Amino acid sequence: MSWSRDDLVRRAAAEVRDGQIVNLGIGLPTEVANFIPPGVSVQLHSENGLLGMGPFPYDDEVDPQLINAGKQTVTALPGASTFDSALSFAMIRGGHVDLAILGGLEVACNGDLANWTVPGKLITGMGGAMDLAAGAKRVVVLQSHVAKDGKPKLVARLTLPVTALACVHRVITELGVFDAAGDHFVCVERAPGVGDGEITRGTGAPVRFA
Amino acid sequence: MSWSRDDLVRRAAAEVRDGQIVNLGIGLPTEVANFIPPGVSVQLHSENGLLGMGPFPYDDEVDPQLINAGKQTVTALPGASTFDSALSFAMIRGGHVDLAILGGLEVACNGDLANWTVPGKLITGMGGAMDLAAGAKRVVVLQSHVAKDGKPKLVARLTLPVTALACVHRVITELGVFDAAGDHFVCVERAPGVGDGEITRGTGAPVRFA
Amino acid sequence: MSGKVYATVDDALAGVLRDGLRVMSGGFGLSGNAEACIEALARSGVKGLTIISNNCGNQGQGLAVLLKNRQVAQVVCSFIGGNPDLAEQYLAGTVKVELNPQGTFAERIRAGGAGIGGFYTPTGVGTVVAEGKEIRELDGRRYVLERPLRADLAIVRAAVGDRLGNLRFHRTSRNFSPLMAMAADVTVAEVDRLVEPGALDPDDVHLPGLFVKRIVEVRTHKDVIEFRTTRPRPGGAGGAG
Amino acid sequence: MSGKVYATVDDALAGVLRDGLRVMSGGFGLSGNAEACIEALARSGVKGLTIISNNCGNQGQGLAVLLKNRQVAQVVCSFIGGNPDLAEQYLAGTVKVELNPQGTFAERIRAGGAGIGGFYTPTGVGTVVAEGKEIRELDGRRYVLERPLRADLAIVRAAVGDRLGNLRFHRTSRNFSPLMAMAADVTVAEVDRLVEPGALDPDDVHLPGLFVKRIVEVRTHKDVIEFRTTRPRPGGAGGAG
Repeated sequence: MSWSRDDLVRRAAAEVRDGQIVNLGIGLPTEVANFIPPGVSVQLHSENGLLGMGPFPYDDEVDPQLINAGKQTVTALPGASTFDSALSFAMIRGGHVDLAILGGLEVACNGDLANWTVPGKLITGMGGAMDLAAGAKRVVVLQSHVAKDGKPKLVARLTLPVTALACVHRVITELGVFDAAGDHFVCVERAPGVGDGEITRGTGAPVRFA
Repeated sequence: MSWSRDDLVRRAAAEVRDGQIVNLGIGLPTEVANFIPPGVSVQLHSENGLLGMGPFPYDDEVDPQLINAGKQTVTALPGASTFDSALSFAMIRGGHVDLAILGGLEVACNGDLANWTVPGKLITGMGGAMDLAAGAKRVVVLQSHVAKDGKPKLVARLTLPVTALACVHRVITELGVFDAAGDHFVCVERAPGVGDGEITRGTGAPVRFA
Repeated sequence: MSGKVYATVDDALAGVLRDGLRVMSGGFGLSGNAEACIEALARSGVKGLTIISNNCGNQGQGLAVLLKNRQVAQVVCSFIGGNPDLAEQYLAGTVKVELNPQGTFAERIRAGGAGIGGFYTPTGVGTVVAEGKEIRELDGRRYVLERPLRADLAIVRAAVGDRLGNLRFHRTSRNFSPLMAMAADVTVAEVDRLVEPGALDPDDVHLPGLFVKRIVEVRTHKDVIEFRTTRPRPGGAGGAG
Repeated sequence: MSGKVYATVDDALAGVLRDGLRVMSGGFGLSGNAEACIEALARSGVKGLTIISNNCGNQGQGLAVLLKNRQVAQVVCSFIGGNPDLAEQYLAGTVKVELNPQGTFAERIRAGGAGIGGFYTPTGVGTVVAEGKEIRELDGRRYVLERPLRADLAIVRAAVGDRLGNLRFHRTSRNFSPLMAMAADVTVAEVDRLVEPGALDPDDVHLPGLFVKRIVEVRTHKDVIEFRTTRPRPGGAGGAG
């Protein structure tokens, strides 16, 4: 039985270490904030210029000029700081963000990531994705194991346009947790009841089981 | 009769235009601040991170953490701002400082400036001199016309180590005001009673008289 | 000193606007926009603009109004999702779009204002962004050479400004605005509140006044929220049962 | 969260100090120095240090104490005037000195902290600074390629800091400190006043806390003034007759 959406997000939250600076990508990764284990204290970085991002505001606290990178209204926790975009991306590019949890379209076993565009679909732009992928100290990708048409999304070599090369450390899918290990993935954890065969069949690159 | 030290500084102060951002080099140029004509309002930039520098403080106002680039205690005028050194030199390098008035050792008629070191003498370092010379929109140099041994300091080609190339617009000496004009200087103003011959003899490059 | 303060945004933009202008506009989506300046640009009817802005408006609002009016020839940005006007004109080939990674976008603007001729960034190596650009290995890592961005005009919004142009921004509205103010020949700041010099402590200034050429007080803004996300107040008087 | 706050500078520097360390030190001359950290470095006796600092002390004080103690092997700086200890050891060949234009020095440190592999600056073209470096013409102007500076340790002083490392500097004491804090593996901040998170408004933070790994409150400083320049108070009670 593979992991549910919430299981997936909860498993991703277990990647977060106490004291880290963490950037959560737009979409599913944003929800990781809700599952960070008690006792683990992190500071959330939002690349539009906020460190120490808090939860969504109460209705009477909404500030149109206090938003996250997904343009949702948020709050600033005690100890937060605001800054311009050059400094925000200096943090990312300079390796000061300990962990980025990002969505993915394809991850190759050498750590290459594709998550910003699909040829033929309407282009939206990379936003901060390339900087985060190339700059964060550790990159964890949350994605489904295979595409809707059954095509593997963990692959030997990317077929989609690159976001950044050799940047992904770990991929979490509904089937388990996979580390990029060069010419293969290492499956370091399985969702309950998921067998080797299911994983191997759904993966477009060699998988070793830890 | 050539200009006195005060005449020289007063003449330099006449270079300053209303509304300008002005950086005054260490030493004689610093004194220009005392001679800025009434009605001319400028903001003084100090490269250690202050815009809107005011006069020396009253005795009971001295703040050890409010100094100019010469490490003298100063004040901040209403409307002043403080910033880090990267932004301070972004201002200089980016052409946001309208006028720099600097001391000189040698100026060539093509605008090359030497003002940071003399071979054989104890080296002190260039500090902000190279950035100011290369970056300010207009560079005016204050210096004596000839060295103590009578050697010209306005020359056809520098003999001393370069601070920046083709950066000086104007040189003010005790004999007059000289614009760097490529293969010659143009004398645009003379101190009272100073004749062509005195200037020509003391200058190591062709001089035209405007 | 000849003042920087203008009575209206139209006055502040007078003599600057022309067809083909390169305009930097601060803000992130619709948040922290120089709304009155954008409206004045729309009113002016100038055409063939290059807009340098992270999103070029969104949801038909903000800078997207200039797109609707067919005043824009080119957009330099990092993200165009949620901007149907831009998508449509981009697909139709009537507007050129140059996409930049957001950090590269910010750093290029900073370089433009700071007199840096180019810089090497690891972002974009191996991607479409690096195509046609120099790739260089430095100390064992590969970098792309990126070049500065400059503009004729920058329009930025700040929470407070003084008569000398010193600005202070509110929360995440700072984003690209200080960088853009450095990188344009003329920067017009639209401030919620105009104060006298000295009202801002020197250590409280976010953007020193020398980067701002013109300033105008605009007291009200629409402050459109793209995604109004809230949480219930636990056990609050008005909370759901 | 495991805390960043240490009781003493010796605690804060424990486990970091070793011979051959590369140390960035904020301050301009003797102003705005992390005085207690410098004293702790002196006490520790570590040798062969590379000091990256605009002046490396002055007038026998500040970082010059490390020079006196023969703890320094190399200095990377922009200005060494007024520093007889440095001049003497430089001429004797016992300390290497690498001079940088001050703006290039600042920008190299920023690049080190910002993940920039190198940048092109017009400063230094045609000078001794450019010797052995790439010169490149870009859009008709000549530039020198300069490379980032990084360090093992940065020591900075700030006026206020909170327990998360957020810092606020006083007046011109900011100078290189925020840049150095970004460019070192470990940054120790010595703050006049330590406050709780939330005491500093997010918009009032000069240096976000993620750049500071360790923080220690040091309430008193010598604050040596190199040139105490004053003017008489006109007609003041204590004014000269």
